[in-house]
Amino acid sequence: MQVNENKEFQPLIVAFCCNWCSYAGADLSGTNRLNYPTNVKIIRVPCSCRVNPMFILRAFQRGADGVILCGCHPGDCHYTSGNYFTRRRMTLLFGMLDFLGIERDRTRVEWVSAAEGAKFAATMNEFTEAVRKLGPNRRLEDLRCRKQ
Amino acid sequence: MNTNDTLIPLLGIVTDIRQDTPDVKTFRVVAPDGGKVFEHMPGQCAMLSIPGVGEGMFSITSSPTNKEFMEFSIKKCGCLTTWLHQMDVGQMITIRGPYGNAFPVETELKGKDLLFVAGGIGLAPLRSVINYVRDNRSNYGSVRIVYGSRSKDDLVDYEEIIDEWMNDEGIEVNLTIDNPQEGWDGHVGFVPNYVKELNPSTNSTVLVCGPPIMIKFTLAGLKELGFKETQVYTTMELRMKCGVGKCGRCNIGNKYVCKDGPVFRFDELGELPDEY
Amino acid sequence: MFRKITVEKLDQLFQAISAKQSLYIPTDREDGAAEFRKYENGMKLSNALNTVRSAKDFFFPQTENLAAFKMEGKKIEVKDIREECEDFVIFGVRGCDARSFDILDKVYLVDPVDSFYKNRREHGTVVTMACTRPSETCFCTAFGIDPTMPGGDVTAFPDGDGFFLMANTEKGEKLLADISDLLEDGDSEKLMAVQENTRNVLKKLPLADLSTESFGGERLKEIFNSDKWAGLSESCIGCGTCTFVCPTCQCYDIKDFNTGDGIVRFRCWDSCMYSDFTKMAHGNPRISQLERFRQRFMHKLVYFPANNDGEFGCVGCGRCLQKCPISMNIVKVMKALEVK
Amino acid sequence: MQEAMIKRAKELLADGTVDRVMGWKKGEFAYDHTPAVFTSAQDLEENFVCDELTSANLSKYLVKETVREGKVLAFLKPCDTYSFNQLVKEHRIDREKVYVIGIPGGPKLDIEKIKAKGITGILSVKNENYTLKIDTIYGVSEMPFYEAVSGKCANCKSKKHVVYDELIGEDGDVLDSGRFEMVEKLENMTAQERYDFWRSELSKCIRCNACRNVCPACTCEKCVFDNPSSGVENKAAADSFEENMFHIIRAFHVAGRCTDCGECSRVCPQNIPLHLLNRKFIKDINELYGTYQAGENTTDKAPLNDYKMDDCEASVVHERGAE
Repeated sequence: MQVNENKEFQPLIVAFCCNWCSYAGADLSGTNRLNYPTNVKIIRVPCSCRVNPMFILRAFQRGADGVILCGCHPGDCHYTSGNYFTRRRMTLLFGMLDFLGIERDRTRVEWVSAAEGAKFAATMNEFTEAVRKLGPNRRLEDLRCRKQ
Repeated sequence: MNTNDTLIPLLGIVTDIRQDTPDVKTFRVVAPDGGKVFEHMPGQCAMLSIPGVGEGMFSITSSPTNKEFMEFSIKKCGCLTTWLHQMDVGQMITIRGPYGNAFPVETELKGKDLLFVAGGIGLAPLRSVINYVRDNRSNYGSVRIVYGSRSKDDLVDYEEIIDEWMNDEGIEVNLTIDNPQEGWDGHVGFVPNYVKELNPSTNSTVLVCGPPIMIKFTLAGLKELGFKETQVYTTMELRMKCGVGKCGRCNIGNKYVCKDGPVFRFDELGELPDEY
Repeated sequence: MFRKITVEKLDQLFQAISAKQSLYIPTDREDGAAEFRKYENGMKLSNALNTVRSAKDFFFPQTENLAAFKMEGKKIEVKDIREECEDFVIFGVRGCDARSFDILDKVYLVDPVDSFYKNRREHGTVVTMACTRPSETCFCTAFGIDPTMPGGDVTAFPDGDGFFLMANTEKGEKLLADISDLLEDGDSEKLMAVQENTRNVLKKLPLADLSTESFGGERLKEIFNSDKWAGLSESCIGCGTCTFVCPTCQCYDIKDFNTGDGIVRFRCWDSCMYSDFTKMAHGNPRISQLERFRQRFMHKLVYFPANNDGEFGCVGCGRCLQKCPISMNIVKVMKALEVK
Repeated sequence: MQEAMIKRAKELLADGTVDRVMGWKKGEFAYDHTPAVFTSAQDLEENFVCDELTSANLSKYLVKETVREGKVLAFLKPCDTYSFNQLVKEHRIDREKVYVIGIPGGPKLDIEKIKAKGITGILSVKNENYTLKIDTIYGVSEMPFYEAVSGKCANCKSKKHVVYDELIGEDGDVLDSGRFEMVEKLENMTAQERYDFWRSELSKCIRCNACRNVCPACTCEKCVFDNPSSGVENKAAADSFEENMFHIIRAFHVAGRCTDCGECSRVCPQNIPLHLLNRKFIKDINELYGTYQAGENTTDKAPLNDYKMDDCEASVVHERGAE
């Protein structure tokens, strides 16, 4: 395999998607043949509220350059109120990451319904580009996990 | 660069796995290029590990007289042992050792009548001694083995006991189980009581291993029969990490189980604090 | 020969040493505490009596890789990933910390030798610093340490406007030979006066009369079974502060880390004060904080001397006295368990 | 003050109202007081101490004490009463088993701040009209009282006792503490500056767990960082990531429950300003979800156990402060 020295930086994006809305939204964007970057790796969770702050941090530890959390729109949660708790939790967590000087554009919460395949693809495109601009995650990485 | 630090393990391949009881399996381990990974004496232990899962100290169940392989009888208990129970033949493991002292088979035990008392998985460390004694039969006096378990199915190495030990001349094997069971016509009852019933000669040297509560009552029973603490040996187990007396967690008083033990004579243990 | 470096030439001395090998000196942090740092031009030697973290870090770092494993199917490959250790100098080690190396040696250099520790020990040159202003928390004299004669490869004796340097070992002589042109003859009378003064202060310290006579291997069971432990340990919060600032605490844990590309096995400091220190799959011999607390002090005051010809596992540096969140420490334990 | 406390404690012990007294015990020096349980009048007379150096928060000990038989008397400073209330709210303390005597709070002194002035060999510390007279083996030193005030008292949030059975001394008021000033200062820095600030602070961490173990809000039976099955267990920070991880999660797990008692920073052997992390959460909660003071009462719903339909979106983080 040829190694291209000037290869453009390919960020690794981890997307936590709730089973009921956002994962279905991702599915829909696929069946609609909409493009979103292959950099995005989806982890399906039962509810956005399942995502513990440690999941986000560990994604960064294991090499993610950006982490996005997708759930049902407020009011539409399959479990009634899960995403409301997610919203408070993540607002505080992202505020803390920002406070520690971790680039704020590496994290995001987005509400994507099962019908919003286009929104899913657009969000992922936009987020991947934003992270690409930031370059590799260096402030919240574990050196032991860096790929040689 | 010095690469032979004892903390850096060697490799072994599991060539055979035998299901002894519902929760005990015996693993046969050889070096990658055949033969044993290292030599040991009966009672010594080795650190087995699956990297990423854990590392643990296990007594070597096979006798040093076995020149082809080592065996470990392991009870499913925690994270590492559960993993070991799920693996298949051919799996590599890391192994380092041998660690600890050994039963004094070449010194104090020589020429003596021996009484082995084991409960459950406690047979594992004693099996090494028993087979060592069988292979050097002329060096020792009479041999009696008292072994008990919860049920017939929980007797470790049952086949070896029946087929080999019981057929040996000059070896008396007494088995017992805790509760009556269909298909069992042997003795029923707890090991300490059985030992008292059997009333062994106080000339013998005793080697005990089993659950702490069994050891405690067996020792009390032996004392009633007239045994002295200096005649009774046991082998201990505590949390270990390094295996060489440096990581500081397996101590009973000032003795490290991994280095000064695991074999202790009861008069030695008596001088140590009761923290095990 | 007894030669002196003046304060003005101290920077030159540090530069000369650091040109050849890594040099670590205690220096003040912004928060006022001192710590050993790798010397860079312009760095100032701290006046503090001691650093928060002890000097044991140099020989027994908090984390250290042991080996790496590559797992492939049923196969395992072991790799030694040890980093080559370079020569280094630690400047300004106090007498207490210098003695702590002897204690660590008795653990790590006895058979089977810990090659990781030995490697670092061989590459390190220790320049000790005689004390002139001991603190109320100091009690090294109780363990037979003379802080005015701290030992090490080279000893530096401050006399107010410089340091007399004396080599104690071959390694030390080599270090001094390299910097001999920076040294000059000094008036040793002033030094004698400084030393005399320090010795007088040592006698006046509040802990000067602390006695170790009640401890050692002989009273093992008696001390272990003392009813004082419950009261002493009742407010211990079970953190590891005392063990991690202690220059002689040497317990460690071995852990595996999955990097996603293989397993790295490393060891890290562990504390007997932690609840999982002795936890096994089927139980724990030290279930309450009382037992864990007792273990730490029994180890230093009874078990260690029992195994090492009466030498105690404490050097009286006073760090635990200063840093324990609830101010429970070895001095209080010793005074409570003392046989009067 | 100390005399009145000993007197009252003896009375309550004598009349059987309480079986034990939770307080502080004199140490070897003028400053090393240890939290302790007293059971006899004699012990109280000989060893009980309460002065400017008894800054330890006793409320967490009551978790353990109230599991035992009988009733315990606890002397609580205003800030400690908040922690106490929070623990009652979380059902970690049985309120019925504690007799709370509110005592006036600080300002307490931090002996390390005295030592940082180069004052060593301390034999006694006396406060004379807000000048500290420090007797040492090297002679007497003086310093202004307020330069030695403990960090946790420097921005005192309240002199009011939120819970007590009786008071010794007078109750105070909730103060305008200005306690978020440092957080604001950091928020106004650039991301790079903040990153550098926290890297230099958190890299000092020796993972002794003192901040966690002393914290009255950290009362889990088994901490996630001690649990091998959690996947994040670690004993030592083997990489800078683990330093960040531990401190973010430690602060996050007490967000909305932290009363800002300041014990974490007080006990840190490396003087890391850990309370700033907690205050950042408190400040964000106050600004985004309405002012909330943990431990103020035992009824209000905690902000992270609650939500509003019209809460702000997480993107609010992008709209605030300096990049």
